[in-house]
Amino acid sequence: MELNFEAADIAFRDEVRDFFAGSIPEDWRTRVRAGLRLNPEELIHYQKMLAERGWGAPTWPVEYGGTGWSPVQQYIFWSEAARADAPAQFHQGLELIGPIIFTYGTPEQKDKYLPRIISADDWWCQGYSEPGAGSDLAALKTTAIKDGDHYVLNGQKMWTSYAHVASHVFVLARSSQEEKRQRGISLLLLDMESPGITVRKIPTMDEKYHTNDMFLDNVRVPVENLIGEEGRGWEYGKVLLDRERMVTASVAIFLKQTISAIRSAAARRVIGNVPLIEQPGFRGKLAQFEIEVMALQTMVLRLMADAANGAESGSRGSMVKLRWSQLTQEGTALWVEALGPEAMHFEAMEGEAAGLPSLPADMPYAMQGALYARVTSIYGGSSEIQHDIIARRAFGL
Amino acid sequence: MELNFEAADIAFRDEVRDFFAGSIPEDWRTRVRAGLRLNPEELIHYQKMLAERGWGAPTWPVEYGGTGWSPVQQYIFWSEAARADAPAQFHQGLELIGPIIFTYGTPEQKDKYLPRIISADDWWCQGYSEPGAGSDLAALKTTAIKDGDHYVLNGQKMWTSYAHVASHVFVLARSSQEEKRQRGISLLLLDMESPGITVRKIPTMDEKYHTNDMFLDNVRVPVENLIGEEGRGWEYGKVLLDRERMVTASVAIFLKQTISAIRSAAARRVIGNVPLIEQPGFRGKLAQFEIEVMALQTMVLRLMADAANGAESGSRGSMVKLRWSQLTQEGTALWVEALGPEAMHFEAMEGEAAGLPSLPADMPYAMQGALYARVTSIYGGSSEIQHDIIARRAFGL
Amino acid sequence: MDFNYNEEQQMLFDSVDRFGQQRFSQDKRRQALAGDIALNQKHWHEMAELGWLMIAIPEEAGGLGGSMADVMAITEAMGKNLVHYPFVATSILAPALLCDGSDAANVVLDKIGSGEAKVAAAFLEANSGYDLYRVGTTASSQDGAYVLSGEKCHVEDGGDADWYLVSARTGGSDDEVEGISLFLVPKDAPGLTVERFRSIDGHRHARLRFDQLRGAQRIGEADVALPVIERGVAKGIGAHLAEAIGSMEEVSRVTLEHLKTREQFGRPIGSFQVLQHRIVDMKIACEEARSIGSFANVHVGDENSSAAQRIAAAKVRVSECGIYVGKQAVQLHGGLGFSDELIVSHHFKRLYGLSVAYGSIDHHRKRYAE
Amino acid sequence: MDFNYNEEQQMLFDSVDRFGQQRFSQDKRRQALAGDIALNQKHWHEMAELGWLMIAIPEEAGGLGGSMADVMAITEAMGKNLVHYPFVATSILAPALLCDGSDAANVVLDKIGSGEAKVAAAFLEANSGYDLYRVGTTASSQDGAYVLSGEKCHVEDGGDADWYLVSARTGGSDDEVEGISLFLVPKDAPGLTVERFRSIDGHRHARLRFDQLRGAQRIGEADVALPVIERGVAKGIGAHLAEAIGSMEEVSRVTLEHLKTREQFGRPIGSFQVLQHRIVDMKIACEEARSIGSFANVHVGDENSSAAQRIAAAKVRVSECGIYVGKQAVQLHGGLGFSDELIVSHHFKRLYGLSVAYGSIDHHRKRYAE
Repeated sequence: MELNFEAADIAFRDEVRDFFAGSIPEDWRTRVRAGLRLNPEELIHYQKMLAERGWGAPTWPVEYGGTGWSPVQQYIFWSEAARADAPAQFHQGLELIGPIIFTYGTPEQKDKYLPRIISADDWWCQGYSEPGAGSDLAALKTTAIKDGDHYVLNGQKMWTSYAHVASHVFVLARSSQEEKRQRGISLLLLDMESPGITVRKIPTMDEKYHTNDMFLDNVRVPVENLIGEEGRGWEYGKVLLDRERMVTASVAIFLKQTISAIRSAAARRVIGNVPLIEQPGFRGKLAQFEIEVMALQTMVLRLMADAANGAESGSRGSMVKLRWSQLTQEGTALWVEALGPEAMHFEAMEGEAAGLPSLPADMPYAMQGALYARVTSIYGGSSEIQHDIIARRAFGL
Repeated sequence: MELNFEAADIAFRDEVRDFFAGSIPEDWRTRVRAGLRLNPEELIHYQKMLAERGWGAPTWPVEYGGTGWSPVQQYIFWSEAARADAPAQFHQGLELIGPIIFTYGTPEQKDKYLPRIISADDWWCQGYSEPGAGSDLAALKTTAIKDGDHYVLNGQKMWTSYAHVASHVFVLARSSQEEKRQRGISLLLLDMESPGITVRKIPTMDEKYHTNDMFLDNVRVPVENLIGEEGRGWEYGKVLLDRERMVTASVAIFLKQTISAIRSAAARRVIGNVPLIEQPGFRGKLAQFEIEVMALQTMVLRLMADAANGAESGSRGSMVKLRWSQLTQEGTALWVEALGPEAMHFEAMEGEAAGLPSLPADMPYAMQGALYARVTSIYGGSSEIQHDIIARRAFGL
Repeated sequence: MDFNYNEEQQMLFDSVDRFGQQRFSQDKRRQALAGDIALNQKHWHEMAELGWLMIAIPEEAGGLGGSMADVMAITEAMGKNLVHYPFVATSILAPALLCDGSDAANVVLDKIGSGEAKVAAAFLEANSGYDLYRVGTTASSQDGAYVLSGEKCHVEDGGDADWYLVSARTGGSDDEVEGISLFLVPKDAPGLTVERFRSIDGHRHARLRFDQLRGAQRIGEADVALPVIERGVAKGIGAHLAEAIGSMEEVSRVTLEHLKTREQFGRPIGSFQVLQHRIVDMKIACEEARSIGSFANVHVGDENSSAAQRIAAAKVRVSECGIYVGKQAVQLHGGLGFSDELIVSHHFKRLYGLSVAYGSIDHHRKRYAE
Repeated sequence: MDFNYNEEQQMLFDSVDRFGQQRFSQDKRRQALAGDIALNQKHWHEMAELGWLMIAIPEEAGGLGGSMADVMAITEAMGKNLVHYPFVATSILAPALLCDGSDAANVVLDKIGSGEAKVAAAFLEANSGYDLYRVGTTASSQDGAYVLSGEKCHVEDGGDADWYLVSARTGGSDDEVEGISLFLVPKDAPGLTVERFRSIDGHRHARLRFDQLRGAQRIGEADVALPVIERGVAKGIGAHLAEAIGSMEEVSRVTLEHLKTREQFGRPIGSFQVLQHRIVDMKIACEEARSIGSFANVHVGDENSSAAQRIAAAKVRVSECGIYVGKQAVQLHGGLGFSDELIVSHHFKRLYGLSVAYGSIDHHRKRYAE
């Protein structure tokens, strides 16, 4: 058992810390702490900033433009990013389709797409879910019929997050009807400019524009945009299972930001003459939250250390996802609580009246973060599905 | 909506309160507050005391020696008993077999058994569960083979609580093998003195003697001890479902006793110069417990009021059981916490050393109560089974 | 003893329920929420015509003198249909405060009952938490008139109010229970600045600043307004409890429906045991809320400490149950639950809003323990 | 970075595990628990022979000078097999306190290492809560010797101790951090009354009274013992964390086995989704506990506040996880879980005992927040 960072790791940490020092604008930091995604332009700006430094793809191998960092280095990188209130990188290109392309893609596909993911010249979104195929993805109905050197796609995708800003989308579609529902599904890369794609906003309860219905109406996709073999798209998703720990691990590390946000709100809010943060009841709740975050982050650290030592993560990626969504929900709710009744002031109706002190900068982001947090236990496999998966994988139940 | 007691109810309350005033010995009260059952002799004494006053069977009709009280009167009676730290009456005769006898029994059975339940001259225990038939009671294997004017019983019962003190036991046994497992089960009344009955203690984690294995080895039971018709014993249990609310309602009311116990322990224990009960953290937890108890007791009150108005209880009996077991677990644990490290002093090893102040009277009962409380979410249909039942009955799921 | 509505109360519930179903169906609700002023005004006048706005106004002041059970019948149906108007602030809380029999109060009560005016209570300040006795706003007497100075940071449902009922200090120091008086201030009074905010649940709140505001009308006796304020707020809370009960039962019903109809993996998701147990826990939460909520409302506003303790307890538990039910309703609906298009997330947001209106869970737990 | 035991630590774990499996199988455990003194003494001497009792004694004092990771390997295996002897009190906590290099201390360390003596720390008093700085017991200097007066209400694992390490006040007032000294007192010292108690988990505790007890041996410098005491207790907690981890993982394993083999309604109960999710939550609790428990142990006993905070945090979370796992293990075993015959309830009781040893969850959460 050896839980101290080595000297090289500490040097690396200092390097990263230097890089982040002062690099994140204040108005980003407030929203980041709320667990809110920055606007696409801001995320693109951030990704370019990292790419310029050579750090655009922290989890990718060097040969594809990645950093080749060890898991412990990745942990350090994310910890420092979190510490600086930097955002998490937008993951659909970097963590979802990128790894599939560099694992199963043709040389042409790799050359064409990978560099532009890192440089943020392309923005990818995911076309998997459908109205009747949410948790049960294998029930998808979108068809891809071969017609010469094209596939023709028809169907409706749902929950295609950021389709309204994306340049590309990767789509699972049924290229043949087979007995076993998972067979006959192919994975295709689409340019969002392709004729026949319509995107319609799905309004969500946090009143932010994240996600969409995407209608595919005779969309023609060149056959060279097929990933791997026709009908085996379902399998390619599996590469993501092993990488899942990277996505969840990185976001879990960012919970430290929520802690700072709560602390700062609770220090500002005075009841009687005592700041909320000094009142035993609130202190106890905050301490409990911090302790649970510490437990989760040590889980992540252990996962990364085991990965560095070549051990399987087992179902621990799912466990981190589960606990992270619980904690992000609890943390944002605690932040709302710390802000007091004014946290409900979601939007000024007639602008700021002259002479009144403006609201603290973290309203209404705290509330928006708390609302957004509800979906974290739904997307990417709901908490119920995660439990099912762990029971099956880890216990054979 | 009318939630005030009527004048007659208030007069009744005063009458009950007078009865209980000073009638419960101090050493009973401590154990009762711990949620522990008194010893059999004590419970018999208590039952005789009530019977003498004409209150031996608060939930039975007058014709069978009951009080004929309305549900609201029952609620008042139990509230006053709880207030006086009186114990709950032992329920296996009064609430489990008694109502079955007065509903399905022969006139001879009624005359023979009912008065002796009220007078506590008989003590009944229940022979239902078996090693392979716990939650799944219909899997029971004990056989009852007719042989002339007797049934001959063979098999093993488990969790026969108080079999070691009981004079009688009511047993479910298979009198024929039928397709539908619930058919062919008969309900029989046995004298514990019958040859062939062996009782063996099951040691339990609270180190109190509650429960037993009971072996039936060619036990001969006269046919007149069959309840109702042969093979229909399963159905007779149903009468209990509607009465279940009475048992759970009455025990839920007794949670007030746990509150007094916690309060008194937390007032005694001083940390620094501040009694625990004045420390915000503990105060908050106790308040939360009291509030949840209040919510449960208003559920009970509403259930009783609806029952008095002739409405069905639906699944609310199961809901009360569920919440009660949670709260009795939380309450006893909170009591242990209030007592501090010495709550772990379960048994003196070498007696009291001279000159040392003895431990408070509620140790080790608090700990024993907390351990015993674990079984409350298991017996009488585990919490998981209760959820299943409610989902099916209330929602048709 | 009877926890059920009597016949008249049931009729009242049914009529509000019909009103809600007709005017707040999913599509119409979005229009109303979008801030269509004419539409909202029309609804409000309909509510006045049906007599609901005067339910809690005493008969001697020209109202209906309804009981809290009558009020519950109305607000439960409003909760069920997510009627997002400031009914509780205007028609329950304000009348409880405007009880001094003065002409000034009676004029306002009249206008409340007829739907001509909305009123909100301005009690909370930046450093007051939810404690009603922490009043820093001052009302000093100058030339026979009161001059108000200070700020109120959150005025529940104050966004569309025509009058504000304001607690201000006429004596004592910041955290003393004595020395608090109650004032009536019209929204256009010189020296009053109002900042308005939309909340997540469609309610509209406000912040106020009093800058040497002159001519505020005192309601009731000077210095001893705190008990009146506390009992008034208790009634507002009591009405909100029923609203929460209506909302959580409705969203549970909708969720059960979803479990029975939505299919995944070739079967209704309601066949999954974990989801079955979840909906059972939601149902138990509803039962708890209804029981303790009704019970606490019996003596709400009585001048004794056990009545205050009961309402605090009910506020804690109903809020907890409501939040739980709202969250689980969203969760069991999956992505659909997160969308704004289904009513589910609207219930969640209202239950969230209700859980902090007139005091958070922690605040009321502490009050209970005191 | 590596969270796993190295080869030597794994061997240590395996050897303790073997010891436990051979001597604490279900039937033998009941005999040992029944208080068979000769048997317990035999076990203790075996443990001494294997060198475990001197693992934490510094090399310069004749011990093995093991790391906390070495200690964890031992106590985790003890937790797995529910070895109920006072190993942590005697062999981890006491050596951390007996660190002044004095002859008196070294004599005791020798006897600890050789299994000839057991030692327990007497810190808590009736009004101290779990706060180590609240010391009312006094040690006044008379004729060149210390005289101890006072009471210690709970001495963890003090039931079979031959010596007690006692905190007493040589200066300052009751709740001051300065003025506390540490004393060594043999169990048969005149003026010492010992009351012994069996706990639910087989451990044996004590209460002590000092009635003008003369001749207590001071360990370390006068008045400044508190930091030594706190760091020593932190090590005891660190060792307990691993014990809890061993226990909760084992009882989870047993429960999973039960889910796979026990049948109800014609199928293994592990096929019920609700029970599947429950065992998953137990597993997650084990993962959390192992991660934070190992992490906090790295720097345990270091003289900085973040080390103290980490151990407090780990103590909170591991205790919560342990209690959760223990309760669910009992619940999922149904009636069998409540019986004393299965090992399941024994794990639950030990996890309960561990959760309060050297400070309750609330105490450590508060410490963390300070």
